[in-house]
Amino acid sequence: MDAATITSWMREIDASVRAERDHLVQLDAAIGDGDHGTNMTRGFAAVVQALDTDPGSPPGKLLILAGRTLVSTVGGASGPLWGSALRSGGRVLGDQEVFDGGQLVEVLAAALASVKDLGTAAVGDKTMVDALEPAVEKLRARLADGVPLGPALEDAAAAAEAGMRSTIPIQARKGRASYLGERSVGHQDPGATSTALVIRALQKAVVQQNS
Amino acid sequence: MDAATITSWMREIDASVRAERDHLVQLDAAIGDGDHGTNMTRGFAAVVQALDTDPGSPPGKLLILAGRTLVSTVGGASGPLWGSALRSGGRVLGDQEVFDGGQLVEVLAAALASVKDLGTAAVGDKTMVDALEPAVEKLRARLADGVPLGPALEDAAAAAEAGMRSTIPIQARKGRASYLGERSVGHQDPGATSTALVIRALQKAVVQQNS
Amino acid sequence: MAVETNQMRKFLNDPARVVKESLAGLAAAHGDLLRYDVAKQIIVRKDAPKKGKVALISGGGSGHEPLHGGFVGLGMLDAACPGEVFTSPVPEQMLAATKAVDGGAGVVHIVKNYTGDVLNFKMAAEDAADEGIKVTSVVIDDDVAVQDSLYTAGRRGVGATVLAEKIAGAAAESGADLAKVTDIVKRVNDRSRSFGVALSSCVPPASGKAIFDLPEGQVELGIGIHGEPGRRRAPLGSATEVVDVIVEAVLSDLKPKRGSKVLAFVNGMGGTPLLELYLLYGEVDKKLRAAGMEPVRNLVGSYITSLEMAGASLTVLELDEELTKYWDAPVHTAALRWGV
Amino acid sequence: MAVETNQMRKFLNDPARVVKESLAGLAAAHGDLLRYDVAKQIIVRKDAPKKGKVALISGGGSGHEPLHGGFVGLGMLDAACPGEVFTSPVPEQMLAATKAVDGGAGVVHIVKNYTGDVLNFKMAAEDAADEGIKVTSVVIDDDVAVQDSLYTAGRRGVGATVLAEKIAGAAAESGADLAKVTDIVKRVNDRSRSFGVALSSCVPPASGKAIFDLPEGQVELGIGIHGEPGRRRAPLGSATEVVDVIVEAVLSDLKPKRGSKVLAFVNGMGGTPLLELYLLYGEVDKKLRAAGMEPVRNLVGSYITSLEMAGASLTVLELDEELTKYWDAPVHTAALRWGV
Ligand SMILES: Nc1ncnc2c1ncn2[C@@H]1O[C@H](COP(=O)(O)OP(=O)(O)O)[C@@H](O)[C@H]1O
Ligand SMILES: Nc1ncnc2c1ncn2[C@@H]1O[C@H](COP(=O)(O)OP(=O)(O)O)[C@@H](O)[C@H]1O
Ligand SMILES: [Mg+2]
Ligand SMILES: [Mg+2]
Ligand SMILES: [Mg+2]
Ligand SMILES: [Mg+2]
Repeated sequence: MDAATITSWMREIDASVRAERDHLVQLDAAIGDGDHGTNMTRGFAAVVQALDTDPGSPPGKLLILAGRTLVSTVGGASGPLWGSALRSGGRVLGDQEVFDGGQLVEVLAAALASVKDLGTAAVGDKTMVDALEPAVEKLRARLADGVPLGPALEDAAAAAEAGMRSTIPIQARKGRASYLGERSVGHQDPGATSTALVIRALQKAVVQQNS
Repeated sequence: MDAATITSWMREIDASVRAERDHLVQLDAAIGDGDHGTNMTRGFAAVVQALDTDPGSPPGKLLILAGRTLVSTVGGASGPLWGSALRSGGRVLGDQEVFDGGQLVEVLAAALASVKDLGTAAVGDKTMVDALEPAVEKLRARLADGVPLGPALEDAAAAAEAGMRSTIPIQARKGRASYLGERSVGHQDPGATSTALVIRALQKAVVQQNS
Repeated sequence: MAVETNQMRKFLNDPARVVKESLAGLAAAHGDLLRYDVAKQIIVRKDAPKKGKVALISGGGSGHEPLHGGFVGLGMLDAACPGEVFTSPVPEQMLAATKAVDGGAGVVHIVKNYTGDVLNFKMAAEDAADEGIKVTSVVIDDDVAVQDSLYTAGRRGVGATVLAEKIAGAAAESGADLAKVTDIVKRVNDRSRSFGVALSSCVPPASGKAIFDLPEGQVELGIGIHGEPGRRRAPLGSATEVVDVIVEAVLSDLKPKRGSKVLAFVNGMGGTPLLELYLLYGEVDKKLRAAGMEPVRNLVGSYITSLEMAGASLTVLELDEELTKYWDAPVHTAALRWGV
Repeated sequence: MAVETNQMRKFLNDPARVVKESLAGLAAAHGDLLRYDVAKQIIVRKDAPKKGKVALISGGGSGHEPLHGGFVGLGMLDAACPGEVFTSPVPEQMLAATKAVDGGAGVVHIVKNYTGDVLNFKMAAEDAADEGIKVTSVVIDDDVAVQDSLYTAGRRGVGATVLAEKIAGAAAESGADLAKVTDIVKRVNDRSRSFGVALSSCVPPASGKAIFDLPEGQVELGIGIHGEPGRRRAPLGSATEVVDVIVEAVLSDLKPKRGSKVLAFVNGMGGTPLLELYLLYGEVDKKLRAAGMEPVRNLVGSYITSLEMAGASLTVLELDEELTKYWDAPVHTAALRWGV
């Protein structure tokens, strides 16, 4: 994998959050303030634009640029969280031109650590962590078992989606949804939902590049 | 006719504007500000109360008291108009204890003159004058023709009701409805509607007393 | 909470008592400025009557808050007479207010041009004159949506009322005499024009029903301040297009001189957020400048309202030096305050 | 008017530009007080930076007007950072504002406790420190509807924000140093509690849809300022009953001393008319007195809003002499002005 992987990952995210924009807005309206779809769409549109202006950079630098762009265009909770996540992930790759599956796991693990550090959320708090953490763990485990990257990413995306659904029955303890107390139960977390889209986009980008 | 005629007239008005309150509000909401039903109900409830405190007075004084009460409790356009009308009507009777049909015509004529003087409206402007003026004229004409008071009042009430309906197709030139310009066409004037109730109440009061 | 629920989207106890209870709250909040005479249902400036000062009173139906009670205080009104919601007060209130504020120099009645207000104030002025008080009355009729004519009720009084109360109030505070203060009210009215639009109606507490229904995507053009529909309904365009219509309506009637210094008053009808009012002001400011005016003063906010109606109005006042001076003079009321 | 109609009950051109256009209007109306830096999307006090004065900045999503831009000026904020509607601004805005207002004495960031605001301000504060600017941050979290806990996001920042900006702004204007001004913000927050209720939701321009539906006759209890539903829904009782719930929620948490002098702030959420807010104030005033408080200061109006939401909140601040002195000190901003 290389810079092109990152670029097509970001393009896939852009396309899928745009396609799911209204759905994310709806989910956020139910237990938040109804802007998550707009936030993610605004942010990743800016990321795609920013990457276009920086064609020659190595993959780590592109991730850092993507993260910086999110921080400076999204706002809200998701801007700093995803922004720091991509910046931390990018730093793992340094100036390398290519990276392998094992390094991809470290990128995602650094992203997860950064989200948890900044937001102090754990699995079960009904946040994006509920989708991101199982995805990272599943990818790490499958690769350790010798599963090839493609199927391993498919399992990671499925794990993120399962994590996303796992937010439905629980009560939020972080983010705006926590203000609702028990009324947050029964609703799927918007940030976990877009996180599942982000991991699914990664899987698609990698499959595409290898086909 | 005597003081009891006036008292039962006012009671009949009180009952009928209360019964028609929501209808009058609706009519006023369409081309005014939606308070005519409340205004008339508040005013005549106060009139009935005021008359109760003044049992011994002659009919003219009762009308003046009723008018004063309307002025001091109704507000809006209808308060001063009906207030002055009843006061002017009452003055016609001076201190007389009883009055006949001819004098009743003069009471109503004075009331009409007072409304026209204060409000400067003529028939066709889509106001209470459109119901009041035909009623007064009809009563005068019928009595002049030798028709007994009961049937003459029945005809006057019918004339008021016809006048009320005649306000539907025309454009208002006075009162709030005039602000709507052409959009006032097609709606029945609330003040003409309550005026028809007032005349009908008079007819009922007289019939009751004579039965 | 209560078993019997309140079926309106309103904070109230009893529709018949909403005005009285609101006035009691106003007095509780602003006891330093005014007092509420419960029996007479009037709001009176704390230090009234002021000997030798011309007094100003106004009044009208309630539901237009902060008009008029919120404008009682130093440099503005001496008393306000609030009627029921959207219903003119009665002459007794105006007479009581006139007597409560007369400091010997006379009392100006500022009357918005509605049949009810005009007739009730007329009766009160006659009664006051009978009691030997010098009273003048000025009828405010700045709404260009309504065609003026000898044969109709004429134009409504809307936004210019606020400006007249402020400017004439300052003149009175500075010691101007009855003729002068009266003239200032007239001058503000003569040099002001207004036009309002609505995106929704409002719900009077007594009826509990919206006065009219307006689907989303539609606008009522040429509304007054009683929740009534306007002169016509149109598809709602962009803010720029709406402001085009409003400014054109106002300027084509006011016909100000090129280069005129004006006061631009963007008023919310009660349910329109400040976010939108400032957006409108931005458009108005640009358009006035493009038309050769200089908006040297402005007022943006909800000052003369129709309960919770979504909508806005523009009032443009062509200033002169004296009016500007009195606009800038100190004012201390519940709703307008500066210089003190 | 336009063929393509605007399908929201709002005055706007393009939902993506509503914040920018509103800020442009604010600047056009109040050029004597503030300027709008379009590129950086910040509102800055006209005379900033003031050498030697501690500066205060705040910010957050838009849709809460007049908060925060309407509070920039003498005796209050030095700059405001408005985000998109209901979306925290980004660190670049806060950094730009911090740099624009720093007069060498340091900058206080007043941050409402929402994850987004807290995280973005945190990043900006780190960047500002890297550039050698002394920055302190205070997180406002006065909303008693939300149970506080180590394991949750904690309480929201609502009405106390307005009071903290006013009172600490006066302290800064009077020459207090960074530690002192920071302490005053904290003190106002510590001594304030708020509780809000809604009778309707609101419609963010970007989505064009109400965040939730609330039938007439129902009330959301324990709402914040982002159009979100509250902690629970109940049948709407009388105003007296609603105020009972609100005052009880605030006082049982604030636990003020008997005889405390308090500031009572009755705030409208944007779509509630002043008629109702004063009615509520009357009830609040009575209830506070009955509970042994003395409401010696008050503020009634729509100062921290959720677009056109119908609703209201109460903030009670237990005053002391110093806070009272700073509350009374002159302030000159678009939305609050006295003493000048
Ligand atoms: N402390 C936190 N840690 C991790 N994720 C969080 C935290 N707070 C909020 N989130 C995520 O952010 C999402 C909301 O993002 P968004 O709507 O864009 O921001 P905001 O809540 O500021 O409007 C939530 O659904 C949740 O997944
Ligand atoms: N100038 C006038 N002359 C006669 N009647 C009038 C005049 N103006 C208004 N009216 C009558 O008053 C009625 C409205 O009364 P009401 O609703 O009680 O007062 P308001 O218009 O002040 O709200 C109208 O329907 C009309 O019949
Ligand atoms: Mg959100
Ligand atoms: Mg009416
Ligand atoms: Mg009326
Ligand atoms: Mg948000």
